[in-house]
Amino acid sequence: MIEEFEKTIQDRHQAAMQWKEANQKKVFGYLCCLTPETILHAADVLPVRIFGSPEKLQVADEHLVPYGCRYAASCLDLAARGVYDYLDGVVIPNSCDLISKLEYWWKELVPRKGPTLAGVELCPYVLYIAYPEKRTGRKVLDYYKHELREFKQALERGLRREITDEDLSRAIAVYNEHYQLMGQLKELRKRSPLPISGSEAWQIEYASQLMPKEQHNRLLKGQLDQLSQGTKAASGVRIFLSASATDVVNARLYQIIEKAGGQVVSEDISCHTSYYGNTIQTNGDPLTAIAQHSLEIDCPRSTETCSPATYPYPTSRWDRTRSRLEGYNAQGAIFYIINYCECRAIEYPYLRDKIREELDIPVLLLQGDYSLEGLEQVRGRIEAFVEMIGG
Amino acid sequence: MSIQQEQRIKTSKSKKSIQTATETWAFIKEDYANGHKGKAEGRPIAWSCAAMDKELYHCMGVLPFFPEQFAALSAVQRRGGTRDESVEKEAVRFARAAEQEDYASYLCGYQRVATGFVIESLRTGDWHDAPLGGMPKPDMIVTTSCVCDVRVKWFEDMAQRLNVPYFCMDRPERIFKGILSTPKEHEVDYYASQIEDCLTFIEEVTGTRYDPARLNECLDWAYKTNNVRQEILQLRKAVPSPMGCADGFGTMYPGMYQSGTKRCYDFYAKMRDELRERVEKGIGQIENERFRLLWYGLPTWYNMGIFNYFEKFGGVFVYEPAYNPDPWPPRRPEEPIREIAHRFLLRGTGMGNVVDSILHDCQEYKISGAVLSYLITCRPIVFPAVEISAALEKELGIPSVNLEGDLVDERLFSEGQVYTRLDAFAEQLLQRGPRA
Amino acid sequence: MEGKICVGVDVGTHSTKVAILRGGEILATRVMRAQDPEAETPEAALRAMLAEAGLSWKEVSFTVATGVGRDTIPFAQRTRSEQLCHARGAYYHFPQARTVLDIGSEGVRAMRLNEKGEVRDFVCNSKCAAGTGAFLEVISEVLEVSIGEMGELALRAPGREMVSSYCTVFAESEVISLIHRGRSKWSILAGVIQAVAERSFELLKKIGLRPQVVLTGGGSQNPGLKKALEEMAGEEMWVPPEPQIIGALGAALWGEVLTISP
Amino acid sequence: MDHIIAGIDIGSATSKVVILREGGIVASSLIRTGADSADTAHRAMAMALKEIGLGLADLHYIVATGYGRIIVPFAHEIITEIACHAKGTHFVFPHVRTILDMGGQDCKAIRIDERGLHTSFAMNDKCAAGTGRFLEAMARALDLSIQELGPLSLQASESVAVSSMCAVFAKSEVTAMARRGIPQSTILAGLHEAIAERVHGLLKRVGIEPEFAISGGIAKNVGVVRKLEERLGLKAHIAPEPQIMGALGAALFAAERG
Ligand SMILES: Nc1ncnc2c1ncn2[C@@H]1O[C@H](COP(=O)(O)OP(=O)(O)O)[C@@H](O)[C@H]1O
Ligand SMILES: Nc1ncnc2c1ncn2[C@@H]1O[C@H](COP(=O)(O)OP(=O)(O)O)[C@@H](O)[C@H]1O
Ligand code: SF4
Ligand code: SF4
Ligand code: SF4
Repeated sequence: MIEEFEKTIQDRHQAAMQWKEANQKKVFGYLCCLTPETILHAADVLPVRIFGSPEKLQVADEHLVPYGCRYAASCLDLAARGVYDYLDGVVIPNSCDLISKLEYWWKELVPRKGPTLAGVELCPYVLYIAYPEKRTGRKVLDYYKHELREFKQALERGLRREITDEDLSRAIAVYNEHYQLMGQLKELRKRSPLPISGSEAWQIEYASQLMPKEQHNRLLKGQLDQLSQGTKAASGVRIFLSASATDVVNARLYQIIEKAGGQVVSEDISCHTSYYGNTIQTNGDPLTAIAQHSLEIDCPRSTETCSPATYPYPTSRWDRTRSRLEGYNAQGAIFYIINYCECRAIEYPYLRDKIREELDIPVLLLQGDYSLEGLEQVRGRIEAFVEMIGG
Repeated sequence: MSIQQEQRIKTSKSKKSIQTATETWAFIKEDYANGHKGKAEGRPIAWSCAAMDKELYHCMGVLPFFPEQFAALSAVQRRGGTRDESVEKEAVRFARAAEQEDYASYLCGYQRVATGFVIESLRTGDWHDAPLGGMPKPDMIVTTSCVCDVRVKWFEDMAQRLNVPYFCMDRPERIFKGILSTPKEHEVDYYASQIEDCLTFIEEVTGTRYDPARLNECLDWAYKTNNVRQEILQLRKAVPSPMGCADGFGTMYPGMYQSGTKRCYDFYAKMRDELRERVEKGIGQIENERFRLLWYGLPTWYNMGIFNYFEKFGGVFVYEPAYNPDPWPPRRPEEPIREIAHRFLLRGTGMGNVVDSILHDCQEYKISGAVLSYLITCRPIVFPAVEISAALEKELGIPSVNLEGDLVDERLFSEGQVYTRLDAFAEQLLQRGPRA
Repeated sequence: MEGKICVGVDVGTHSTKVAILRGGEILATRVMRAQDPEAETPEAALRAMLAEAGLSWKEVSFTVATGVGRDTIPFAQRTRSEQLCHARGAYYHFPQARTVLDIGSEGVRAMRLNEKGEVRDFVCNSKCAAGTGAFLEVISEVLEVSIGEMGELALRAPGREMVSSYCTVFAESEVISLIHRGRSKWSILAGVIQAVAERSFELLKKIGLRPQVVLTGGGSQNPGLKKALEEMAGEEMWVPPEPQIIGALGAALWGEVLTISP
Repeated sequence: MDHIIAGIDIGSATSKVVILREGGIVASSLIRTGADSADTAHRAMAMALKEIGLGLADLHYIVATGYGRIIVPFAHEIITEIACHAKGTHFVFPHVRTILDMGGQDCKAIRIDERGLHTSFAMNDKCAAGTGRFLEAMARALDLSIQELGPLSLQASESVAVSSMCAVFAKSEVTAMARRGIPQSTILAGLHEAIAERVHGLLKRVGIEPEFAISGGIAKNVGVVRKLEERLGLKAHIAPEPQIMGALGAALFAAERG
C-alpha cells in the first residue's frame, strides 16, 4: 500500500499537526459523513474526521452512562484528554441521538483555550448542524440550505473571513474529483478476481478522511492506474460488510475476515465515504448544490417522504443494500452493529429477511462493544461463516 | 429511618389517591372499543406516537392508536386478562418475540413490545390476542423525528412489515441555551410544511379533505385543555402535594393521546376541580409529608407501586416532567398550521435545555430529592442523567438516585437492587432533614 | 478393511475429542477431560488409538482440527469451525437433520442445514455462561451429583423449583439456599435444567426449528435437557450416538472432502 | 447499667457482628453466610456474645444491615449497607469522603459528607464479574486460598490480559493459562487489574475525593488494593478489619437509637 496513506493512518494526529505547521492554516475535526466538508475546504480549513481509539475510556465515562455507543464515547474521551487539542474547531451534525448530544459534552469537557473576542471564545469552537431527519420532501432542501447558510456564516465569523461562491466552487471541484476517483475504486472492486483487498481499500477510504483531498486525489490516481493493470489479485469469499463504524478499532474486522478466507468487496458503513455516490452539481448556486449533495446520503439514520399511492414507505436502505450485494457479486453479508447503535439495530431484521428471501445470500449478525477484545470474540463466528460459504 | 420488614409494602400496583385518576381506565377502554368498532365500519386507523400533534387526526376523522401506549398497557396486563402470576406479562411475551427476530435487547422497550405484537399478529393472523383486543390494524403509520431516532426507524420498520403507508413529520433539532425561545422563521416554515404534507398524506390515504375550520375547532379544545392542565400543574405545587406522580402518569393518557377533543377537556376540568378542592382543604397524598421527590424520566409501567415506596418514610413524589405540557402561546386561528409549528418549536432539545428545565422544576415544586429513572433502553432520557444529578447537587444541593430498568420490560428490573437503592436514598434524605 | 484414514480433533474448553475414520466408517473415538492433569495430549491419544487399531501415524492421510483450541493442534493440516463440523457430524448420522443444536461447555450454537447437509445459517450464545454446559457443571458440583446422572435425576423429579437468577454465579447461591430450605435436590435440578433449556431454546427459535432437530455436544447427553427442549418445541429431537464426539467426527469427515480438494 | 448495643451485617458471603459498650468495640464475629440467613444471624450473634459472656437479652438495641438484613429476626431496626459502611468508615477515618465497599456479590462506591452521611452512591450488581465471588472462583481454579491471591500477585513483573470477565468463563481461561505454564502471579496480576478497572469506573460515577477508603472483604486483598491505588494515584485508607465496617456502622446507628 501507499506509504503516505499508511503514515497518515499510523499517526493521524501527527499528520494533521504537521500539515497545520507547514501550511499555517486551520484544522477542523468533524464527526460524521453528513458534515459539509466542502464548506470547510472553501474556507481554507483542513477537515479531518474524528475517530476513536482502542484505549479504555478515561474521562468521558464520568459523564456518559454505560448505555450508549462506545465509539462516540471514545471520540469524546480522546478530545477530553486533550488528544484533539490541535483542532481549531469541531463540527457536529445531528446524525444520531448520541452524536447530537456530543455538542453539549464537547463544550463541557473539552477545555477551550483559544483566542477570545469581547469575552466570546472563538477557537476552538463547536459548530452544530441540524441536518434534517428526512432526506426528501417538499421543503427539505430549503430548510437545509438555511441551516448550511447559518453554518457558513458562523464559520465566517469565527475565522473572520468571507467564504465566496468562488471559494465554494473551487472546493467542489476538488471534492468532485475525489468522488469520481472513489467511484472508480468501487468499480474495480466489482471485478473478479479482485484487484484490491478489502483492507487496502479500507486504508484508502480511511486516509481520505484524514489528509487533504488534493493530496489524496493525486495518490489515489496513481494507485488506480496500477490497480487497473490487474497485476495483483486478492482472493476469497466475497463479503458485503455493513457496520456501525470502522475506524482503526473496527478495521480489525477486515483482517479477521481476510484471515478467515474472505474479502470485503463492498460496504455500508458509517465513518466511511461509501455514502457518497454522485458528484456535486456545478451549475447553479454552490451552497444549494452542496446541500442537495448531502441530502443524497442514505445512511441508516435518515428517512424519506413517501407517497401512499406510489411508494408507501422508504425503500432506499434496502435498494442500497441490494445494489451493494448484487453489483459486487457478494456471496455473504456481515452486519457488525456496535451495541446501542439503534438505527442499525432496528433496520437489521428487515434487511436480513430481504437479503435471504430475495437474494438467497447468507447473513451473519455480529454485535460488539467497540473494542479489540470484542472483535476477537467474534472471530470464530466469522471463520465459521466464511467456511460455510466457501465450503 | 427505620425500614421494618412488615412495612415493606407490596408494590406492584399503586394506590391511586385521586378520584379522576380511576376514570382513565374507562377512557382508554372506550378508545380501544371505538377503535375496534371503527375498524369494522371502515374508519381509517393511524398508528402514531406520543409527540405527534394529535389534533390532526381528530380534525381528519382518523382514529389514532399509539404503540407506546399499547406497550405500557401490555406491561400491566397478562395474557387473557388473567391475574395468574405464572402467566408472563404481555409486554414480556411481545418483547421476547421481537428479540427472537434479532431486535437487540438494548432497544427501547416500547419498540420491542410493539414490534413483537406486529410479529406475533402477522405470524398467527390473530390481531386480537393482546390487551384490550390489541391495536386495530392500521391504514397508515405516522411518526415524528422529535425526541429520538428510535421512533423514526421503528415506525418505518413497522410500515415495511405491515405494508402500509408511512409518514414522518420532521421536526428541526433546536439547540440553544434556555428553556423556551422563539424559533427561527425557516424552522417554522419547515415544520409547517411537514404538517401540511402530513395533512395531504392523510387526505390521500383517507379521501377526506382537510378543513381548516375543523382543525381550528380541535385546536380550540386543545388550547382550553392545555390551560386547564396548566392550572393543574399550579395546584400540584401546593404543600402538601395534592396528587403524586403515579396519578400524574396515570392521568396523562387523555392529554397525551386524545388532545383536541371535548372528552379530553372534560376529563381535566374535572380533575382540576378535584385538585382545587383538595388543595383548599389541605388534603395531601399522605398525611405527614416530610420530603418531596421528583421523578425524572418515564415510569416503570409494570410497577407503578414504586411511587408509593417512600410513603412509609413520609416521602411523596410530587412531579414528573416527562409528559407535562408547557404553557401555550395564544391561538392564531387565521393560520392554525403555523400556530402548531411555532408552538412545537418553542422548546429546545439540547442537553443543556433538559438540565435547565429540571433545575427549574425542582425549585417550582420544592423538591428535596430526585429519582432519575435510568430507563436504560431509552437513550434520550438516560443520556443527560449524569449531568442532571451533577447539576442538581451543585446548583441546588438536591441529591438524586438512579434506578436501572426498562419502561415496559420487567425482566430488566431487579427488585432487590432497586429497593436497596431506594432505602439508602430515603436514609440519605431523612438525614438531611426537611428542605428549608 | 480398506479406505483412507482421516482424523478429526475437537479441542473444546471442557474436553478434547478425537475421532478416526477409515473409509468413511468410524474406527475409534476418545474423549479427554481438559481439567484432568493426567489426561493425554491429543497427539499421545491419537498415537495410542492408532496403535490399538494396528495403524501407524504415517497411514493417516488427513487431519482436521476444530473447536475453540483448533489452532493448537500442530499436526492438523486444516481447521474447520465447530459449526461446520457439528453439522456434518450430525448429518452423517441423520441425513434428515435440518437443525442442529450443539450444546458445548461454553459455546451453544444452532445451525440450519439444507438437504445436502450444508450449513446455511447459524447463531451462537453470548459471552455469558448463563445457559451453557458450564452452568450445568457449576451446579453439578454444588448439588454433588455427577454431570452424567444429572439429567436422569431431573427426569424423576417430583416438581420443578424456579431458578430465577440469570447469572450463573448468583444462580449457584440461589441453588444453595434452595437446598438449605430443604427443597428436593431433584426438583432443583429440574429447575436448573429448565433454565438452561430456555436459553438454548431461544437460539433454536432464532434459527427456525425446522425438523428434524438434532442435538449434539456434551450437553445433549443430558436426557433431562433433551426432554425440556422437546417439551418447549412440542416435537421430538434426535441425539446421535456418542454426541460429544460429533464435532471431532465432523472434522474427520471434512478431512475426507479436503483431501480430495485441499 | 451498661449501655450495650450491636450491629449485624448479613452479607452475601459473610455475616459480621460488632458489639459496642460505652462507645468501644467489645466483641465482634465473622462467619460465612449460610443458606439460611436467619440461622446465620443467630450463630454470628451468639459467637460475638459468647466472647463477653452475655446473651441476646442484654443488648439494648440491634441494627441489621447487609443483603440479608430483612431476615434478621431479632433486629430492632434495619438500615442499608450503604449508610452503614459510610458510618463505620467515617468513625474510623473521619476525613474520608469516598468509600469503596467491595464485597462478595457487589461493589458500591459511596460519597460521604463531614458527618459521615452518604450524599451519593453507585453500585454494580446483576453480574458476578469483578466481585468477591469472581475472585473466589479464580482462587479455586488456581488451587489457592483467597488469602494468598493478593500477596502472590504482587510478585508478578508483568500481567496477562484476561479476556472474559464472566466469572465462569474466566475460570476456564485461567485454568488454561495455568496449564500453558503462565505463572500464577502473572495471571493474578491480570485478574486484579481487570477488577480495578471495573471498580474504577464505578468510583468515577460518584466522583473521587482524595481521602479515600476501601471496606469489605476485598479490601484485604492487597493485589486489588495496589492496582486500584496505582490507577487512582491515591493511597487508600483501610481499617484493620475492613470487612466489619458495615456491622460497625450498624452498631453506631444502634448506639444513637438505643
Ligand atoms: N455424561 C454426561 N452427561 C450429561 N452431560 C455431560 C456429560 N458429559 C459432559 N456433559 C456436558 O457437556 C459439556 C461439555 O460438552 P463438550 O461438547 O465436550 O464441550 P466443549 O466442546 O466445549 O469442550 C459439559 O459442560 C457438560 O455440561
Ligand atoms: N483474607 C482475605 N484476603 C483476601 N480477600 C478476602 C479475604 N477475606 C475475604 N476476602 C474477599 O472478600 C469477599 C467477601 O467480602 P464481604 O465484604 O464479606 O462480602 P459480603 O459483605 O457481600 O458478604 C470474599 O468473596 C473474598 O473475595
Ligand atoms: S455507531 Fe451508531 S450509535 Fe454510534 S455514533 Fe455512529 S450512528 Fe451513533
Ligand atoms: S427511546 Fe425513549 S423517547 Fe424514544 S420511543 Fe423509546 S421511550 Fe420514547
Ligand atoms: S452474568 Fe454471571 S454468568 Fe453471565 S457473564 Fe456475568 S458472571 Fe458470567
